[in-house]
Amino acid sequence: MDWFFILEKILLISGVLAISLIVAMYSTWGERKVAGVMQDRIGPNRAGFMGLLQPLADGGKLFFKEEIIPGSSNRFLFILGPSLAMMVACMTSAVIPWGDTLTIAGRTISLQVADINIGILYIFGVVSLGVYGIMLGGWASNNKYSLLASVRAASQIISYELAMGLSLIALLMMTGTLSIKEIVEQQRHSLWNVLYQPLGFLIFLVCSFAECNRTPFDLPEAENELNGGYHLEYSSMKLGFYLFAEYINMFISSALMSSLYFGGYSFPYMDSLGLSPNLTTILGTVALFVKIIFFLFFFMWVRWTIPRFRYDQLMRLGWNIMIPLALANMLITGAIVLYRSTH
Amino acid sequence: MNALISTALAGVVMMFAGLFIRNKQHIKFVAIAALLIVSVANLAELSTIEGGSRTVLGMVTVSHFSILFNAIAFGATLIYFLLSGSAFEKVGEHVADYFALVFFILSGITLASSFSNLLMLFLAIEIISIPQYILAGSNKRTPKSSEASLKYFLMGSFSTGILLMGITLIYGAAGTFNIEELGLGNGDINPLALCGIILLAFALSFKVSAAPFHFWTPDVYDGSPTVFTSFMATVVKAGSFIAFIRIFHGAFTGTNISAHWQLLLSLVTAATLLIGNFTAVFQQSVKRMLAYSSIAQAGFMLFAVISMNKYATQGIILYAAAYSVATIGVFAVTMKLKDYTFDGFNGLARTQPVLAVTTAIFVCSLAGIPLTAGFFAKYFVLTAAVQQGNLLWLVVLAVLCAAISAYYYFRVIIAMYFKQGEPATKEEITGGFKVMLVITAAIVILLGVFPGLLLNLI
Amino acid sequence: MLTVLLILIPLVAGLITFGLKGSGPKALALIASIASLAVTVAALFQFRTAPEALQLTASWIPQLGAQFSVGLDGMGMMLCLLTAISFLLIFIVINNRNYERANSFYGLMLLSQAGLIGVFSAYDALLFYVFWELALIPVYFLCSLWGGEKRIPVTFKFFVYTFAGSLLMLVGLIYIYLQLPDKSFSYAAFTSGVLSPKDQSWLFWLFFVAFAIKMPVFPFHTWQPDTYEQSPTPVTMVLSGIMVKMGLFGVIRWLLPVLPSGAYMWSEVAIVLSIIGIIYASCIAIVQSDFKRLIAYSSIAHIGLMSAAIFANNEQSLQGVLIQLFNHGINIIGLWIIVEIIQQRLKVKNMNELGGIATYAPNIAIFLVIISLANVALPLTNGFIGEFLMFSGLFQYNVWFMAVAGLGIILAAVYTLNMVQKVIFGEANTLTSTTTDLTGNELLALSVIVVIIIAMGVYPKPMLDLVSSTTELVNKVY
Amino acid sequence: MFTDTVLLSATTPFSYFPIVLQLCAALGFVGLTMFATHFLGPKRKTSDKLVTFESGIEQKGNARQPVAIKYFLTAILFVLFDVEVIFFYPYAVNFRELGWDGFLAMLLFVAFFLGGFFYILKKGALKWED
Amino acid sequence: MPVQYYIFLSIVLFCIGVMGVLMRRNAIIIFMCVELMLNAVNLLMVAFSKMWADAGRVDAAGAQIFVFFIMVVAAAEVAVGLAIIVMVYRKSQSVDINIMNRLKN
Repeated sequence: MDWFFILEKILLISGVLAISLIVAMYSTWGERKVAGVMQDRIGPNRAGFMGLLQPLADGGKLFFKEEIIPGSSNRFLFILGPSLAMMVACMTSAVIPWGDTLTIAGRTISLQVADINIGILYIFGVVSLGVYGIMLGGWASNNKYSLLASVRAASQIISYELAMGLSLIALLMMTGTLSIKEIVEQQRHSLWNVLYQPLGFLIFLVCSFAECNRTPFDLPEAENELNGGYHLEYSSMKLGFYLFAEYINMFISSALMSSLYFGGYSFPYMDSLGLSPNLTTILGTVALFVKIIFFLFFFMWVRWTIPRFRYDQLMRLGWNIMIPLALANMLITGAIVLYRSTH
Repeated sequence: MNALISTALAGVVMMFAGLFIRNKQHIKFVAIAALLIVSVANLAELSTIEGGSRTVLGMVTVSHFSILFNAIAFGATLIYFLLSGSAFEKVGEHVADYFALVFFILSGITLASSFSNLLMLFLAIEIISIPQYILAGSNKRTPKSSEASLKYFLMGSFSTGILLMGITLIYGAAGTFNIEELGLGNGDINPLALCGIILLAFALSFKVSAAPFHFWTPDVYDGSPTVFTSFMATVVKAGSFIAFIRIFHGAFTGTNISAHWQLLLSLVTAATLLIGNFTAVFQQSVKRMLAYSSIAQAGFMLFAVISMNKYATQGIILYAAAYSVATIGVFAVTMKLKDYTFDGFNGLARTQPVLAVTTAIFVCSLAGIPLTAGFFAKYFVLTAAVQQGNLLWLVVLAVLCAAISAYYYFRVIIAMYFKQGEPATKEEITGGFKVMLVITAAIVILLGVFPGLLLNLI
Repeated sequence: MLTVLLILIPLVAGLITFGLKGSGPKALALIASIASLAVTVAALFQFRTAPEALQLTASWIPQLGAQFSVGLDGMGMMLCLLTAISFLLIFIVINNRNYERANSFYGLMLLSQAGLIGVFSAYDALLFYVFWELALIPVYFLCSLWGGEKRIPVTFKFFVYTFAGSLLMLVGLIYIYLQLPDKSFSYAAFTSGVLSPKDQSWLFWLFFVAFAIKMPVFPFHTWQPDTYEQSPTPVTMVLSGIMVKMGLFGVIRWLLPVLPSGAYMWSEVAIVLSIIGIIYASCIAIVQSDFKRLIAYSSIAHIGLMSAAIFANNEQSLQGVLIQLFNHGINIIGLWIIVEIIQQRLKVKNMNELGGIATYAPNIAIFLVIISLANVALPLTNGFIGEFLMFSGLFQYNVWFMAVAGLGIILAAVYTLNMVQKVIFGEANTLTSTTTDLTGNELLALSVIVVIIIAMGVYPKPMLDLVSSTTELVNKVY
Repeated sequence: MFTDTVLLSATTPFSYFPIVLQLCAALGFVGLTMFATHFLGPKRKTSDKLVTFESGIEQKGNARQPVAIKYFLTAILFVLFDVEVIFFYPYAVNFRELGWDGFLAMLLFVAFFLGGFFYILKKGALKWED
Repeated sequence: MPVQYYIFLSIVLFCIGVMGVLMRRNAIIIFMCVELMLNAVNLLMVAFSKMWADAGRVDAAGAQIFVFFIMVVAAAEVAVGLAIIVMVYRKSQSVDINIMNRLKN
C-alpha cells in the first residue's frame, strides 16, 4: 500500500471539497452582486469590503438557527433528504480533472481524484441520485407545497436528464471514450469540442440549468407559487445544505461543461509556451477556474434575464424539443464522423 | 427472422392504428390484415432456408420447425381474432393497444421458437410475459382484473429473477450463452450448471404454470378479462412450452446431465397432472375449470419436455395446435354467455345447436377423444414418453388423469345436451361467428383424422 | 371394398339422419340397416369365394406407420352379421315408438353401428383404437339423452370406466409400436412376436383391463347393471348384444395373438376372475327383482363364462366362445325385446308387480319361454352348442374350474326360470291384465330370433365353419 | 459473438479507491455538520411551531395524497427512455469499429425509439395543459 | 478479489430477495425484493464475465451486454409493475397482497 498516494489523495479531496464549498459560498455573494449590477443596485456591501464577508455571516446564521422538524413529518427521511442532497453534490467532483499532473519530489501527482474510464457514467449515476434528496425532503415534510414541489422537481430533473444523456452521446462518438481526463487531453491537442458540437453544447447547457433547478427552470422553488418549494419546512443547516448543494451543483456543472466542451484545464498554445510542466499545470488549473467562473456568471446572468417558464412549457421544451434535437444531433454527428473516417 | 421482425412491426403499426383510426371495428380488421401479412412473411421464409436452419449472429436460429410453430401460433391467433376479436372492444377503451400487445406477445413467441442463445431465451420469456401483465389488468372496471394483474406481475417477475439466476449460474459454469456451445452434458457435471438448470426448470415451470408453481394460474385466469384469458391460456402457454423444450432439448441433453433434471421434471409433471385434474373436477365455473384444465394440459405438454425425442417435437407441435384451437373455441362460446358456470350452459343444445355441437367437438378434443386433434396430440406426447423408456409409471398416471379429465370436460356436454335450461347469451350470435366456429371445429376434426397435414411440414 | 361399404353405409346414413325431420330418420335408419344387412350377406358370399377381396389397405398417417387397413375374417364376418341383424331387429321393434329428437336418436344409433363394424374389421392397431373409442361416444350420448332417471351419473360412470380402460390400452399399443423394428401399427407387425415375455407380462394387463371393462369381467363390471337399467332399451340391446362382444373380440383378435406369452402367464388369474364373476353375478341375479338388472347380471355371468373359456386356450373352448359370441348376442337381444315390449306396455320393471301375462298375451309368453330356454342353454337351442364346447374346453384345462363354472349353469337356470315364472305365470293383477299381445313388427322381430335360435341349435355347422379359420389362426399363434 | 470492448479493459478496482475516500470525506462532513447544528441552535419547541406551514392557514388533512397521474407517467417514461439512452453509450464508444452496419442498426433502434416517442406524444401522455 | 467473494455476495443478496418475496405482504416491498434479485444477478453476471475474461475467453463481454438487457427488462417491468400497483392502490387504498384473497371466491 502506497501511503503517500493515500495522503496525496486525502489532501486533494479535502482541497476539492473545500474549494467547492468556498466557491458555493461566494457564488451566493456573486449572485447578489450580479443581481445588483443588473438591476442597477449595489448588492451586499456591509459585511467586509464589498460585502465579501456576507457569505460567512449567512453561513454562521444558518448554523445557529433553531432546528425545526415538523411534528407530522417523517423524522428520519426529513434529515436524510438534505444530507443526501449534500452528499451527492460532494461526490460528483471526484472524477473531474482539476488539472494535469504535478511533479513534486519525484512523485507525479494527478490533480484528479479518480481517473476512472467511465467518468461520465459515474457523473450521471451520482447526479441522478440527487433527485432522491429533493424527493425525500419534499415528501418527508408532509406539506402540500413541499410535496408538489418535489414531485415537480423530480419530473423536471428526470425529463432533462434524458436530453442531457442524449446530447453527450454525440460527444462520445467523436471522442470515443468515457473518461473525462482523456476527453480533456484530446482537446489539448486539437480544437475545443464546442466548435464541433455547438448544438450538443447548447442542449447540455440548457439541461444543466434544469438539473440545477436554476431560473428559468426553478419551478420547484418558485417562491410565489409554492412558498419556496421542497425545502419550505427546512431551517437551520438543513436548509443550508439544500442551498449549498444547489450552488455546488452549479459549480460542478460549470466544471463539467468546461471540461467536456471548452478544453478543461487546457488553453490555447499551452504546450508551445515553453514553461515548466508544473507551471503549465498550474496555469491550466487557473484557466479551468476562469472558465468555471465564467459559466457561474452565465448562470447568474441568465437568472436575472429570463423569466421563469410555466410548467407545461418546461415539460414541452424538455420532451418535444430537446430530446428530438439531441437525437438528431447524435445521428448527424454519427453520420459525419463515419463519413469522414471512411473517406 | 421475418416472423420476428414483422410481428414487432405489426405491434407498432397497431399502436399507431389506435391513434389514427377512430372506428373500433376497423381496428380489428387492421389487426387481422396485419396478422395475415405476418403469416405470409413467416411462411415465405420457409423456401429461403436451406439445410434445415439458419443462424443469425449466433442469437437466433430459424428452422423449419420454428417456422412451423410460428405458423401454428399465428393460425391460432387468427382464429382467436376472428372468434373473439369483437370482445376486445368490451374490455376497455384502448382496443388497438390490446391488439398491439397481442402482437408483441407473438413476437416473443417467435423468439421463443427460434432462440439459440440464453439471452434471447430471457428476452423471449419477458416479451411474452410483460404484455400479459397489462392485458390481465386491462379491465379497469373490476378490481378483480387489476388484482389478477398485480398477482401475475409479482409472481411473473419473481420467476424472471429465478430464471436469470439460473442463466447466470449456467454461464458461470460454461462461459458462454450460446446454446450449442454450452456442452454441459459431456464430462463431469458442474454443480453450478446443475443448480442453474434446476433454477431454470423452476422458473419455466412457473411460466407454464406447472405444479407446484401453478398457484397463480387460476386466480389470474379467473380475474383477467375472459377474452385475454383465452389467449393467455392457449397460444401464450404453447409459446412458453416451446421455449422450455428448446432450451432443455437443445442445451441440457447429454448422458450425464439429463438424468438429473429428468427425474425432477417427471415429479413436476406428475404433480401437475394430479393437481390440475383433481382440482378442475371441483370447479363450478367453466372459466375456472378451463384454468385448471390448462394446468392439467400443461402436464401433458411437459411430457414433451422430459422425453426428448422426435415424437416430442412432433407432439408439441400438434399439441400446441390442438389445444390452442380447441380452448380458444370453448372460450369464444363461453364469452357469449352471461353465466360462466356450468349451469349457464344448461340447454344450450336446444337454443343454440351450432354452438353446442362445436363446443362438444372442442371439448372432446381437449379430452383426447379419437378423430379430434386432441387425440393425436395426446398420442404423440404419450408415445414420446413411452419411447423414453423409464417414464412408464408416469404414462399410466397420465392416462388415468386423462380419464378423469373426461369428467369435467364432459360436464360441459352434459350441461348443454342433457340438462334443461334457457342459457342467456350476452348478445345476438351472428351468422359469421357461427361460420367461424364451424370452420374451427372442422379444423379440429381434420387434424384429428389426418394429423399428417401438420406433421408433413416438419 | 365391401368392408368399407359396411362402415360407410351407417356412417353416411347416420350423418344424413341428423339433418332429417319428421319420420325421415326412422325410415332412413330402417333402409340403412336393411342395406347393411344386404351388404353383409354379400360379403358373406364373397368371404366363401374370395376372402382376400374383403381386405383393403390405404395410406392414412404414413409418418406413424398407421394405415387405414380393414378386412374381415371369420370372426369379424360373424360379428358383422350379428351387428347387421341386431340393428335391423332393433329398428323393427322400435318402429312404432316415437322418440323425442328422433333425428339425433337414429343418427347416433347408426353412428354406433359404424363404430362397431369398424372395430370388428380394423386390421391396424391405431385404427382399431380409434373405432373402439368411436363406438363408445354415440352410445354415451344415447344413454344420457334418452335414458332413465339417474341416467347422467350412471352413463358417466360407464364412459369414464371404458375411457380409462381404453387409454391404458393405448399406452400398451404405443409401447408395442415402439418395440417394433419397422414402427408400424399393422396387424401383421403386431403379431410378429418380437415382444419379450417380460414385456408381455405387464402389457397383458394394460390390454386386459381395457377389454375386461368392456366385457365386463369382475371386478370391472360395476358400471354395467346400472347402465343397462338406465339406458333406453334399444341402446341396452346394442350394449349387451354387441358392444360387450367388442371386449371378447379384442381378446381374441388382439390380445391372444399379440401377447401370447402374456396371456399364457396370466390365464389362470383371468379365468379365476371370470369365474368369480359368473358366480357373483348369478347369485345377485337370483335375488334381483328388477327385470332389467336381472338380465344385466345374467349377461355378466354369460360373458364371464366366455372369457374364462377364451383363456382356457384350446380349440374347443375357443370354438365355443366364437359361436357363443353370436348366439349370446341373439338371445340377449331377444330377451331385451321382450323386456322392451313389457315395459312399454306396463311401464314397470319390478318383477314382483308382474305376473300372469301368459293369460292375456300368450305370444309374449311363448317367445319369452323359448328365448329363456335358449339362454339357459337347453339342448337344441343355439345356446347349447356353445356352452357345451366351452365347458369341454374348460374341462380339458382344469376340472375344478369347469366344476365351479358349471355351477353357473345351474344358477342360470334358477334365476331365468324364476324370472319366467314371475313374469308370465302366476296371478295376474290389475296392471298385467291390461297387457296387449304382440304387434306385427314385434312378432316379426321375435320370430326371426326364434328361427335363428332353433336353426343354430339344430344345425350349427355353417357357423362353425365360418369361424374355423379364426380358431385355427389363434391356436397357431399359441 | 461480442468483441472485446472497452468495457472489459477496465481500470482496476483500485482506481475506484479514491472515490471511496471521497465518500468517506463527504459522509464525515455531512454527518459532522448535522451533528453540530443539532447542538448549536436554540431549542424552544412549541406545538404551534411544529405545525406544517400552509400559507398561514390551518393544515387540512394529510399532505400525502395521490398527485396527478401525469407525474407518475413522466417518471415511468423516463425509466423506459433512460434505459434506451443507456444503450447508446456502449454503441457511441465503439461506433467507429462498428462502421456503417452498426450505424444502420442504430438507426433502426432510433426508429423504434422515435416510434415509441411519437406514440406517447400522440397519446397525450405529455400534455400538461388539461 | 477472488470471484468467490462476488458469487457469495450475489447469492446472499439473491436469497434475501427471495425470502423477501416469499415473506413480505406489501406489494411494493415484494417488488423491491424482486429488483434486489435482479441486481444480485447483475452483479454475479459481471463477476463471471470478469472471471471468464481472466480465463482468456474473448467473448466474455457478452455477459456484460446481458446485464444491459436485464436492466432494460427490469425497467420495463418497473414501468408496468408500478402502473399496476398504482392502479390497485387507487382502487383499494392498499397494496397489501392479502386483501387480494377475495379473488378466490
